[in-house]
Amino acid sequence: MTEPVVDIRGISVEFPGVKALQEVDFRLFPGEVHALMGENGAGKSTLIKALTGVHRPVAGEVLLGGERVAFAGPAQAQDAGISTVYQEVALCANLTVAENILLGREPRRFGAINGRAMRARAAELLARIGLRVDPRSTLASHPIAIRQLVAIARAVAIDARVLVLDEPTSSLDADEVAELFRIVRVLRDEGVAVLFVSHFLDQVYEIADRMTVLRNGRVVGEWTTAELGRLELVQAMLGRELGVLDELEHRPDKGRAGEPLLVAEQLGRKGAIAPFDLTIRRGEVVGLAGLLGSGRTELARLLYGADKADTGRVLVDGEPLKLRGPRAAIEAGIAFSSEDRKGEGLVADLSVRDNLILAMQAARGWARPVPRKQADELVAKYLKMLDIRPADPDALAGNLSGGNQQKLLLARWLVTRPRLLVLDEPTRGIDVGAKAQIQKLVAELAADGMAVLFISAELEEVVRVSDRVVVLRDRRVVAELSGVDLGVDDVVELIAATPGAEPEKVAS
Amino acid sequence: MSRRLLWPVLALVALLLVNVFVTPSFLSLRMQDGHLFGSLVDILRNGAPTLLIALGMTLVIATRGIDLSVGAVAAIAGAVTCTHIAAGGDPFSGMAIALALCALMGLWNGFLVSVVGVQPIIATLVLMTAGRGIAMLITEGQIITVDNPAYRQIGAGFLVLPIAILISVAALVGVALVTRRTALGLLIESVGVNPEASRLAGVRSRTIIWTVYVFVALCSGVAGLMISSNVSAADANNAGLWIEMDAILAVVIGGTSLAGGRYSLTGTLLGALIIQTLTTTVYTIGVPPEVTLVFKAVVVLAVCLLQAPALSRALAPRRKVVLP
Amino acid sequence: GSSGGQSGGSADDGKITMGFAQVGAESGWRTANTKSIQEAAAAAGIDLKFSDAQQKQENQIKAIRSYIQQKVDVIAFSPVVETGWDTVLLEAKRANIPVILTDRSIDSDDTSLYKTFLGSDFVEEGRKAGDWLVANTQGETNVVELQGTTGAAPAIDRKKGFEEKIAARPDIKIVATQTGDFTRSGGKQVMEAFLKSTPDIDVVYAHNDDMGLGAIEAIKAAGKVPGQDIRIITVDAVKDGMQALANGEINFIVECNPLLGGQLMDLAKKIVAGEEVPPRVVTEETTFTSEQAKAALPERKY
Amino acid sequence: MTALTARAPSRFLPVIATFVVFVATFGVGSLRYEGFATGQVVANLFIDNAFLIVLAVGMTFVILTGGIDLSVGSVVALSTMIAAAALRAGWPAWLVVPAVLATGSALGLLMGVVIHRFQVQPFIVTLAGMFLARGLCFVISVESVSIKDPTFRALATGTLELPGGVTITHTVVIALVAVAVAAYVLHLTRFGRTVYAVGGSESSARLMGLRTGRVKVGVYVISGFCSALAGLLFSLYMLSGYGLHAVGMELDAIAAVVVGGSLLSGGVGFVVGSVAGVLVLGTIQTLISFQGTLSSWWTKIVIGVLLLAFIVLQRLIVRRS
Ligand SMILES: Nc1ncnc2c1ncn2[C@@H]1O[C@H](COP(=O)(O)OP(=O)(O)OP(=O)(O)O)[C@@H](O)[C@H]1O
Ligand SMILES: Nc1ncnc2c1ncn2[C@@H]1O[C@H](COP(=O)(O)OP(=O)(O)OP(=O)(O)O)[C@@H](O)[C@H]1O
Ligand SMILES: [Mg+2]
Ligand SMILES: [Mg+2]
Repeated sequence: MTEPVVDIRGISVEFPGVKALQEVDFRLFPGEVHALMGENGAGKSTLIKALTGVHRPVAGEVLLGGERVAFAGPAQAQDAGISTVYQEVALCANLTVAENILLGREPRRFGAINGRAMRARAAELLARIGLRVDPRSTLASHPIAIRQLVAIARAVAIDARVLVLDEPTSSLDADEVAELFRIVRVLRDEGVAVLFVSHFLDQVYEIADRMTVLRNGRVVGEWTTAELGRLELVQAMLGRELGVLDELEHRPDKGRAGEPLLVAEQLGRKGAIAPFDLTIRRGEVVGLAGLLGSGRTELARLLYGADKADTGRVLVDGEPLKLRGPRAAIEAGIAFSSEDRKGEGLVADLSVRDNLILAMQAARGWARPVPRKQADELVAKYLKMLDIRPADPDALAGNLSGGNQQKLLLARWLVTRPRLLVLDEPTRGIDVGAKAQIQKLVAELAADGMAVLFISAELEEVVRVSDRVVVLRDRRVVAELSGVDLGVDDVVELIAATPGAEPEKVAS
Repeated sequence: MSRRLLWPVLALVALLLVNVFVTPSFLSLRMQDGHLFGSLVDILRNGAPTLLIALGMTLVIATRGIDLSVGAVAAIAGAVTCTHIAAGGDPFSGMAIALALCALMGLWNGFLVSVVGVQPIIATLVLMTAGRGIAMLITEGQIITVDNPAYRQIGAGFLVLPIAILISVAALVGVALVTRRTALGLLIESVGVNPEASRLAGVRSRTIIWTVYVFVALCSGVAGLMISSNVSAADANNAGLWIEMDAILAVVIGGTSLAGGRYSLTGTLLGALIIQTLTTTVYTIGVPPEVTLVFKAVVVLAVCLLQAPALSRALAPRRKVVLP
Repeated sequence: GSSGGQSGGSADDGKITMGFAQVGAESGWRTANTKSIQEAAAAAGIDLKFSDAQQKQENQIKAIRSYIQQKVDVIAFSPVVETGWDTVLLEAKRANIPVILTDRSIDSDDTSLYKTFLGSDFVEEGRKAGDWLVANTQGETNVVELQGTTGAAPAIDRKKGFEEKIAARPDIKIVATQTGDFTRSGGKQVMEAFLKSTPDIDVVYAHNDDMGLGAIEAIKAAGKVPGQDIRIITVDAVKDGMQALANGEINFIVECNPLLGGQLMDLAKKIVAGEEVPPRVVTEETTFTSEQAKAALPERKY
Repeated sequence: MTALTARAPSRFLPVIATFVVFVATFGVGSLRYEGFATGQVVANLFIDNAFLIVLAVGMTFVILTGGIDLSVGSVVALSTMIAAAALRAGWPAWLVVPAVLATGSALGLLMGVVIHRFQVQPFIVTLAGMFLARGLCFVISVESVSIKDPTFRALATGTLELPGGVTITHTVVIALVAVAVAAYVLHLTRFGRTVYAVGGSESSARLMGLRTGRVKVGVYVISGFCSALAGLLFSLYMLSGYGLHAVGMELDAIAAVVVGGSLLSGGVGFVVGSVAGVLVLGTIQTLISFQGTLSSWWTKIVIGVLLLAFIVLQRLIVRRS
């Protein structure tokens, strides 16, 4: 093989109290897709940030094309030909889609930015990844998944030697992933070195040529994809075997639901979702399936009162519930974990402990604090149960790795013991082990009588955990599937039934 | 004490040392008529109103807000009480009326911010302007002088130490206890760091925002009483003029970010003391009035530079550099 | 209610319209000044347009501009500062509107910009204070000075006049000087600091009564007797100051008379009628000692 | 109006709302006061607020990045002082103007560097800048210094005749040019777009590889430059230099920017909005002076009430659509 384009040698990165990376070696060759694998908190994102000059390593060196580099910031890395999509979509929501794609390299005429050319160029780049949104719309008006695609569009817009993708597919559907992979392959064949991070093993095996596995900030090893089977990979990542998935397949009580807990009658909101009927029973897991922009998040937000409905009503236990806002929902025993963990979930500057008890505390009111002892017990219990790392209650939530943040959010709602738990993409960016754990947890909660509304971009997962799947298309409920024989193929068929479900509907 | 507060403490000590150097008797205290007498006591007493307002301001800033109307509210409190006393009223009922009025002002600010959704700086600018007019309306533009021994106590009285500083410190301790023993502090910070996430977590942000604006208005009211009682007169035009800047500065020197979130009450205490010590220093060491402002600028800049994370990193024994 | 009828002008009803641009209401003195003008205008049957500049020169300029636009018969104003009036006064001159300055003068080479200046002389006030001290002290005298707002004209002039007079006496020394911003609390705070940093203060010279009153509080708190242990000289002679003077806590006050409404209206009438007026009219001002204050106090209006 | 607001993208709404409210107030004023709705009154709004417009332009840049600049009022005062003192010392006008502009920019640069390099909150740094600039005024001279320079005088007194007999001053032209240049820079240069990006999310902008440091320092330089320019306009308006000029003007500038629809948290706002904000504040002043009978305290109360009416109306318009 040729010389590596990126050669990281013995790099170590430390944060106060955390050794995030220790003597990590990593090589990236031109014309290959190299997957960086590891559990949540293994240090993948940190390695990427060390490479692109966001974090300064305490030891080790980075060679780019054979030359030693020490970037002072992402700008320099970009100039040197490293184009990056960071894990927490780093875009400016106040700007338009076009601007976000071309910021810093806008087409100019006579020194002035040429707005028309910029929109045209952006539209072209968006089309290239199969996303048809209006380049003039502000990014804030789009859901996380679209933002993720915009970030990808931005990254592939430049002629880079190295393309770094940190969990670019965490909220994407199969179609978008396919589109992305098509582009990645083209780039790879042109000789670009691609660093790819994902917790979806299928995707990794589909696209990657080689893999490096990290565990607890250290390199476990480097393999070609062909060398390492899935089970060995998982074992390398976790340092142990994984067995929960099989158990889940045989959930004994699947489909054994109780009384209706929540009934939505003709609930709807203009421009968000058409009026729909929905019944969720105790002990039942209802999955929402649909394409990007089909209205799943919208539906969930209406049930929680995060947005106000224009039409219809919600009954809980047969009693009409006035959903004036999240608080009313919480009082009725409904909890909602948002898909946008950075914007709508985590309170980044507060500690893990505070984040964990926030919802519980909010429900009790300020005058009745959660006793310190109880808080500590809860924190200890859930940190252990969800394996949140570092298991330090005083760490700042914003400093956790992406997957651990997601687990923390889930824990926040679990401590409130809701009757209906609405989970919007709860497994986004979560590693294989933890994902299985969460799925199992959902099954257990349902067995205990909790109702769960489960949204995920990963169809298999929805089908696996749900008793019943509600299919959305074009911001409208189109079907409900239930039964023991519920299969992925049935759902896919429904989702893609008419051409009306094409992604372009997202941009209307 | 956290590392972050180390530099403000050092700055305060440095300022005091400068004074001692120029006036060796600066730190000396003596008992006189049953109370302590000395420059340090003056600093505490004169700093008490700023400290009190800064205390309320800390909570407002923690919710991502700001309150520019504190000076005007302080002026109103003094004006109402003095007018009441001058008209033959009893000082206590006068103060009660004044504080009730201040609470109303706080409710108003809170209403504009949390219900109407006006940006705090503009919402409170309304009352900053109109409030001073109201204070002058009450006093008809005159300085209302009162001679009431009971009223004098709150601003100029002593229980060994100045009553004003006892009130402010009691308020500080009270707030520290209430916010840390209850969940108020947590909820305030959470609203300040991420309002949307807090809303979705079920935090009553509206009530919380309302509470802090009422609280800062009450603080300003009491501070206004101190200011006017200290000179036994209500000066609607000048009482509390620019005190909002001092209060905000105290909060910021104390390490609380104007972007909301984490706050430090100890920091605010230090900030308020630094500001007052600086003012007293100017008088004591005889800085000519023409260069007073330049002197203040240099000190303020020095304090915040020393505190700056970038600089303390550079000064600290070599540690790794972490960019946020 | 003042809708309509804003066009003013003397043509219709023969009533004189005066536009008065006041500095602000920053002190009791100023409020008394405003009141005097308003009352005198009502008494003289002059239609007064009044605006308050909130201590900002630009607002005063705007107000004068709007008076020019509204075509008033005469404009009067108390300049915030001495400089920077030429442009707007030139506009007034072009519009043939006579201008009267009150309270303080302006710094302009072109004296045709205004008809007359009615007011006190701040330097003279400082001199009067200095004269009294020179006449009433022997031997080493340590003076501390409480200045007005840094940069404000009265502060500069009262300092200048005072220094001029004591210059002849090397035994009178200003040992400390600091601004108290013309306020009581400012005066008190500064005096507190002086009492601790400066030994043997004999005399306090305060640029206005309010700061003097603040200083009295500080002196009392230090266990000294104002008026005896430390003598106090102030300027203005507002009611509270006169009361303190009568009580012997202040020793001498130089009057700065805000009640120039009557004189102003007379001048305005004469000017509108086309009569000649002297370019400089000094308001009737005096000085007070404790005895004089006791006598004058019952009739004081402000 | 509804049609207008319905078609415009939502981010222009606050600006449009400000203009609508401004026009509405003007309508009310002209119904109430004779001679209010003349072209000259509108022109005077610009003449009397030319310096504030320039100041608000600079402040817009800073606020768009999520910062704040409290020093502007003092830098205006310092600029008038430097100009007046230098002219008195016999410097020619063509030398004074660049010297003043350079001083303002240098102060801005200094503050920007401290803010960026040492990560100190803009509030403290610019507050120190505020003290420093005003302090330097008094160091130069405690008294006010009048400007007798013929060039300055000619510029100050000269007027331009517009169609309809309305006259404006040169300062208005300078202010409007500043607005146009600022709008160009903000919307049509990379620097300008980066300003918005930094305000939207500084960390994202950094991760996107933008030169955030340059922009963060740059906006303070721009604000310093604008303050100095505003100071020059102010010295033309006043024909004097004085340490107590423009006290509290930073609040006017911030208020104008915020009333004009910018968010203090950054990333949202337009220069034209700030101009509208200045006009709103100017109209309030004009209304007060046309009323002509308000006592000092009622003046303050009415200013507050009018400001309140403005922002509440603006909120209502923005919310309704
Ligand atoms: N700014 C920071 N301050 C302190 N600790 C940090 C910071 N950033 C990351 N860490 C810690 O470094 C470790 C590695 O985090 P990193 O984000 O690299 O994990 P990751 O492998 O990307 O995980 P995930 O799959 O969940 O994204 C974690 O323990 C995390 O808590
Ligand atoms: N034309 C458009 N302009 C702006 N935003 C749009 C447009 N079309 C769709 N959206 C966004 O798409 C979202 C609707 O998709 P929603 O998030 O409800 O669907 P979803 O099925 O949950 O998608 P996801 O898989 O991303 O969670 C809305 O948040 C809306 O803001
Ligand atoms: Mg990661
Ligand atoms: Mg969604």
